[in-house]
Amino acid sequence: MIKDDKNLKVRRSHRLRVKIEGKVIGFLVGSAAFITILVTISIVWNLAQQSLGFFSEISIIEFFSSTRWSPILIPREFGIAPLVAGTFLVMIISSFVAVPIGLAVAIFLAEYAPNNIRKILRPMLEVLAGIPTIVYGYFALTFVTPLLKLVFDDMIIFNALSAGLVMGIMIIPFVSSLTEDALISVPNSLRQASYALGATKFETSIKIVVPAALSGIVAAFILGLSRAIGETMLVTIAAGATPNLTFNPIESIQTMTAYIVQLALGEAAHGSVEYQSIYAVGILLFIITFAMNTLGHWVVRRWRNVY
Amino acid sequence: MPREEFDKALDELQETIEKVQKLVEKMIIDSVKSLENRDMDLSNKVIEMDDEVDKYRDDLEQKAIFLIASEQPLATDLRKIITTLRVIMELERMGDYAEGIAKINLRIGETELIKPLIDIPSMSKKSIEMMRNCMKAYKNTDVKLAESVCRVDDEVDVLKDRVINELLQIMMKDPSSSRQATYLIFIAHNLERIADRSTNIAEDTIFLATGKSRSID
Amino acid sequence: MPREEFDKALDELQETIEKVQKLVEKMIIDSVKSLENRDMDLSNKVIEMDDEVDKYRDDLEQKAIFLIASEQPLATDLRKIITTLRVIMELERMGDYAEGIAKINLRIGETELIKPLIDIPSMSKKSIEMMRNCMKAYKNTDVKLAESVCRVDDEVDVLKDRVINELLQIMMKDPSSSRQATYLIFIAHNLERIADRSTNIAEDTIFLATGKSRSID
Amino acid sequence: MTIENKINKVSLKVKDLSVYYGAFKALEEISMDIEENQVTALIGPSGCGKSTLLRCFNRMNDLFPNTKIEGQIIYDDIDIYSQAIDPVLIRSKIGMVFQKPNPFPKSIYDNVAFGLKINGFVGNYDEEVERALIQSALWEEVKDRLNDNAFSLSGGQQQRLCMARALAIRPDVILLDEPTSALDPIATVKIEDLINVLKKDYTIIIVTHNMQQAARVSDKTAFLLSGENRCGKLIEMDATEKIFTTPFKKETEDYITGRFS
Amino acid sequence: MTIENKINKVSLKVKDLSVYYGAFKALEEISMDIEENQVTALIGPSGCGKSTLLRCFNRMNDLFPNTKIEGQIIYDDIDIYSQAIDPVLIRSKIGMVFQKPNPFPKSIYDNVAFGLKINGFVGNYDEEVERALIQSALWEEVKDRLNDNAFSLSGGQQQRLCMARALAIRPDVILLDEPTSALDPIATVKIEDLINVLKKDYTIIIVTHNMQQAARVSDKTAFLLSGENRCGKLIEMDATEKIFTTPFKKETEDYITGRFS
Amino acid sequence: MSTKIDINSSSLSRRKLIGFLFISFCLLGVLVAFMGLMSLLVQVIIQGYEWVTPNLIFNYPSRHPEQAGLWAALIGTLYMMGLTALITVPVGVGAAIYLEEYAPKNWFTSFVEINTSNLAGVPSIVYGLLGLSIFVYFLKLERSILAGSLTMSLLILPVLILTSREAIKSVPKAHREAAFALGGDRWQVVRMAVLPTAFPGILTGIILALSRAIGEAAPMVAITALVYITFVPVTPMDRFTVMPIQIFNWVSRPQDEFRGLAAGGIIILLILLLSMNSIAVILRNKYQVRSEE
Ligand SMILES: Nc1ncnc2c1ncn2[C@@H]1O[C@H](COP(=O)(O)OP(=O)(O)OP(=O)(O)O)[C@@H](O)[C@H]1O
Ligand SMILES: Nc1ncnc2c1ncn2[C@@H]1O[C@H](COP(=O)(O)OP(=O)(O)OP(=O)(O)O)[C@@H](O)[C@H]1O
Ligand SMILES: [Mg+2]
Ligand SMILES: [Mg+2]
Ligand SMILES: O=P([O-])([O-])[O-]
Repeated sequence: MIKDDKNLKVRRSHRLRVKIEGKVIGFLVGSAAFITILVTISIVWNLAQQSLGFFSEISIIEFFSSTRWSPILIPREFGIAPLVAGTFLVMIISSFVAVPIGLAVAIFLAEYAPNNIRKILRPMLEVLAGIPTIVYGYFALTFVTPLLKLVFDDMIIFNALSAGLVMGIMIIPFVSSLTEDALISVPNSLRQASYALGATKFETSIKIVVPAALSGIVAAFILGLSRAIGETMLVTIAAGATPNLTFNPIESIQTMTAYIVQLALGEAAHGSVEYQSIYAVGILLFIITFAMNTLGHWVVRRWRNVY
Repeated sequence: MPREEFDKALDELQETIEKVQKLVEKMIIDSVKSLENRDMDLSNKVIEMDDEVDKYRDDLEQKAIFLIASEQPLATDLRKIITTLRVIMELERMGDYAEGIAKINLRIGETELIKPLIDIPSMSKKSIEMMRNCMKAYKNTDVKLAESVCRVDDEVDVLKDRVINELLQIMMKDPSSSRQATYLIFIAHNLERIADRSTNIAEDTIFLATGKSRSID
Repeated sequence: MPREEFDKALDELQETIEKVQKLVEKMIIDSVKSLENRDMDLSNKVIEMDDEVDKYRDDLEQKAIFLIASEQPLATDLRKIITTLRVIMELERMGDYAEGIAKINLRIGETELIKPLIDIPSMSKKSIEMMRNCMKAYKNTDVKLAESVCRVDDEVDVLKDRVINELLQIMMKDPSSSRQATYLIFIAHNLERIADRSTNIAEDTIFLATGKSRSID
Repeated sequence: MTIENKINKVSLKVKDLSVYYGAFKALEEISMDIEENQVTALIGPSGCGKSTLLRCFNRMNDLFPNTKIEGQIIYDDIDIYSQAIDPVLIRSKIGMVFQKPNPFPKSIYDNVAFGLKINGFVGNYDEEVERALIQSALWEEVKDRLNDNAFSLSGGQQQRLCMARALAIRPDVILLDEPTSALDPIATVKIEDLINVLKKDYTIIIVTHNMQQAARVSDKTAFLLSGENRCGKLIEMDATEKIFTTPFKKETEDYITGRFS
Repeated sequence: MTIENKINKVSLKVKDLSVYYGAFKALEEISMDIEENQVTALIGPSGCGKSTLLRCFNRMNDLFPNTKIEGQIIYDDIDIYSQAIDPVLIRSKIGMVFQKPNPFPKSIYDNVAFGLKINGFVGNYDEEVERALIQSALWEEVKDRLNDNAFSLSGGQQQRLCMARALAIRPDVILLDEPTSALDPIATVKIEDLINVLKKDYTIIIVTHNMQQAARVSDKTAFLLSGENRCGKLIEMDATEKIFTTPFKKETEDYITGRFS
Repeated sequence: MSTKIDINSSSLSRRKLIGFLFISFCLLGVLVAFMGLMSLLVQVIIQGYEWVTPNLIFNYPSRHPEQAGLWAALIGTLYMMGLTALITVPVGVGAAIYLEEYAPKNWFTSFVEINTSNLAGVPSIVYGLLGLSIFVYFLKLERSILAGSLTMSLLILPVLILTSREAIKSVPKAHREAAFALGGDRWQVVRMAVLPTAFPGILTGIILALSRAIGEAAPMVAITALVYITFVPVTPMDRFTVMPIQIFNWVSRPQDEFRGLAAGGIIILLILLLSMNSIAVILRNKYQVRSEE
């Protein structure tokens, strides 16, 4: 045997105990990781199973081709188009707010703000990002909508515009903090190189830092919008419950998520078609957001610069 | 190719060495010529040339030492520079001997020589040949040639002994020639030392090539 | 204190130098003593000692060169090592001269000397004194002392000329003594060269202290 | 002796320059002349203010908050710290290359062309890019892959690309802050060779920790040292050979022989 | 001549060692003897496999996936790669210090005690910690602040702390992977002095890019080189003085004199 | 290009102007963002401050606004948080440790990796659907607080895994190497060298994840079905409600009084959340400074 512990006095049983302990812990943490896989599988399996029930009664062709969504009122019709349209309408409106402002905030914080201002603003933004969505819903309904009514007097109380604008505001912190992370991860040496070539601050920011962080910025936008699609309470409260195939922002609409909430509240009978319809909507929602998230992460991975 | 600048600097050292070699060669030839021709002007010129050699030596030492400081040479490179320092020293000393011959010539003055010079010029020729060969060996790091130089040295020693014996004979026959004979003995001695110096350079070459020290003697 | 190892290595070099100095000193003293006492054994011993000196020299050169390779010395440090290389060379050559004296003594053989030795021993004393002083100057990087050594050299030269003249007189008077007289002249020459070497070391010391090259001559 | 103090034209004249980071005085009353078409090396122990001094020459210190400068740096008869001067202009005349190679995440071509674009160059970009790459001894290695990303180059090539990028806008002076400290020995030799070539046309100031490098590439060497109060001072400035063989000041000698503690 | 090939006891015997990273062969049939209480330096150009070889000695390569080893390393009459051996045991006998100082974000004391705790040491911790700190020449500097965070030390002190941490568990062999490449010259000298002291009691293997450093600290030097297929081989191993003054192989000479390209 | 410095370069002043316009735009963006968010807070406070009374906290919900309170929801929220934490923390941190320290790098782990980041982006309402069918109906937990906690756990598990992994990842590799080189077993290395350093980061992750769970209403809508609860849950199998649900309930009523009540509830909710978030931010800032040293 190796001249074990020629000099050092050690407890005999020590090694063995360490070994056993290690094995047990290894098993435990391994099973913990396995749970995450279980979750995914159960989501997919559960959504699929429930919506299979739905699609055995409603043809998938009607689901995608019909332009009317009327799950309760007779004649019942299950055309998903109005819900998808409503969802995307809100998302698009919110992107007009969140993308430019989020980028501007991020560039300001990462490139321009003096250290002390950044130190205040950044945590503030983070805290604001933690405000529950229900609060934004309340805000949209009680503040933004009345304000908008001053401009559009024929506007309905529950409308896409108000929800979209507030949604935009809501995801600004999310977009800007992801964007800022991307900007900050651009090494300072690149900025110095640019300044040393006689570039101004603006040129450095726009021509060096932003391109270098582009993948992260794009990913931030995609992930932000994906969030807008999956957002529930805000649109439930502020955007209305009227499945409406329209792109007029001042009309009342219903998003996919809002529909799910509406049905879940109604205590639809377990196993009925209405009950199963929320899973059909849910799986579509899952697929859309999953695709966008995958795209976002892929963009980061694929185009990231390694410094 | 890496280390271009360094190689260039090494080449420059070599060039200086060769310049000095030519100068010293001329000094030896001229000093013996001045002796043969009783040419005091030429002797004076030889003495002046020594200053030039010294200047080159100083310059080269300065450069070599700075090269060691700046290039951190190792292995062959380091031996090369160290050898250069040794070789330039030997060359400079050879110049000193030539200067010595010229000075003795001045001491002998404008009188006739007590005997026709035969062995001394041939010693001078041999020494110069040795010098040329050892410098060639040094330049090309040619160990074989260097070793052959060491052998020629013995021939010069034989010649020197012959000169001394001959002069001793003359002295005994004609005591009044003692002074000049002694001077000539010193001249032979100087030439022999010049040859010794070539041997040293040959040994330095062996050190350069193999890293083996010189105490083969 | 940084560079401890390096300083230790430099000290070791200095120790070797001092050992060699002692050896060479003994060689010079013994060679002259063997001449005075017609002691052939002592002469042979001196000749043997030269090998020891050579060994030290080789060893020290090896170490010094490796030190340059490994320590990247600059400024004073570099000059110190380079100077060490020069000094050991001078010392070794001084040893060679002592060896030369011993060899001449062997050639003179067991005969009586043609004259009592007066100036030669005093030359030897002067040279040894010069050597001690120059080595002291070297050790302490003492420029003043070094410069004074250079001046003593002239005294040795004067002595040497006196010896030569005296011996020339003897030769002229008694041609049969020519051979021995010539030998004695060479011995004086050797002692004078030993003194010259001390001067060289003194000049090396000045280089070490100031970085100024030696061609002040 | 070949150590000659040649008198060259002065390119940058530093007069009583002091630099403060907030309350901390990093450099005190530096005065020196940087000569034209010469390589000047700045050496000294870590933290003595070499980089700080270097950054003064192209006003890069302006980018750090709380930096204050006293004294003058005269370039082209103008004090570059005078009110009328915009640092952006200075920087297009005085280029800089940094310790770590820092190419932009763009193509090789775009890296070199960046400075030209920024400075509104009108003319043949291809020509200028080629010239800069030739000057930085990189052309042969990259001429067939100008559109490749700069990160595909090796570290040494990246550093030469950074040189090319600085050279493209035809500066007068090039500042190098330990340009080889992140490179392997072979790449280092290439950069040093490059410096030796460039000094014919440019005034170069280089900060380096490697004394042998300073000895190899520079004509003049300045030794800085920070005292008790951590404030850097110029101890000695002289011909490089002089500094590295027989420096005048004891501090210099101590630092150069590694006996500084 | 003082270059002597003293015959020392062999501490680690490498026999026909080849290392693969997946399909890539990083080292080919290395055989060498590491002698006891000697410093062995591994030198060679970047990527020739020095670190790989070093990591073989304490089986740190096991931590990289897909690493495969052929051949043997005999330590204490046992092949450390044999089935019966737990790498954990090897590592407590063969310590390692890395390129960058990597103290744990703990107190100075806890850093040194860390290995003791891991190995289940029972006894007087204070004593052992003090001994290790004294051995690594750090005690005087830290004895009054053992509870300070290790990050409060300077880079050179941190590296000596890492030495102390490795020494605390009383290893036989210490592996050093470019231990000074992240340090300034003065800290470097201190580490070198330390190595010179430690070699009386430990067998030391050091990887270094700095040839002068190898020359200064080591007794034996091994030169590795990777060929066409990027696979590292041992070119020459000999007494350090020999390698740096008169190497036997042309490749070694070329590398040492910087003529390797 | 001229050699001389051209002090009055006109192109430079143009470049400077563009830069000025740009920063003005950025500042405008910042202003809008903060105005938006601030007006939200101001609106809530204006409308709700007078409703923040002991009644609001200690009463059960009621049809009469002036008597209505949050008590059941508040306790429900805290109860659910506790259960959720119990479930999520060991699983989340364990999974993170496994993925960072134990798992070999292969297709499986990279799948798990992508999977967790995607799960983190799945809309919360989908988790609600999942909980509804699996916990409520399939496992027959009914609309209990346990079903709610399990659902919430699923929701925040990916977030917690991600943040914990980041925290573990931020421990330098060098620390692991050093610990291994000292003869450490893998678990010893994790326990003694990695987790102590990663701990503040993990803790921050836990707080942030829980605070997200507190604010989430959508999945709870699906689980609780918005019933009218006038008691405090005792066992995990009791029915329950949580604060966001109660607020949603009030918001949905047309009467202005209930809107005010909702605002009051929001204020309470925000105070709870902001204090949790602030702790997390403070913790993280402190920890970031340390790791930069
Ligand atoms: N931006 C800054 N803010 C505050 N202090 C600074 C800043 N930059 C440098 N310093 C301080 O100024 C002094 C000089 O720093 P500088 O970087 O110029 O030194 P240096 O000589 O380049 O050192 P090194 O060799 O380590 O690069 C140091 O004490 C440093 O801590
Ligand atoms: N974990 C690994 N997986 C795959 N290849 C590796 C790994 N580590 C090293 N290599 C490769 O093995 C070869 C030898 O690497 P190693 O790090 O041992 O070289 P080195 O001589 O230490 O180089 P350096 O001087 O740059 O540290 C290199 O080609 C490297 O790319
Ligand atoms: Mg610096
Ligand atoms: Mg390595
Ligand atoms: O110059 P030497 O003393 O060796 O004749």
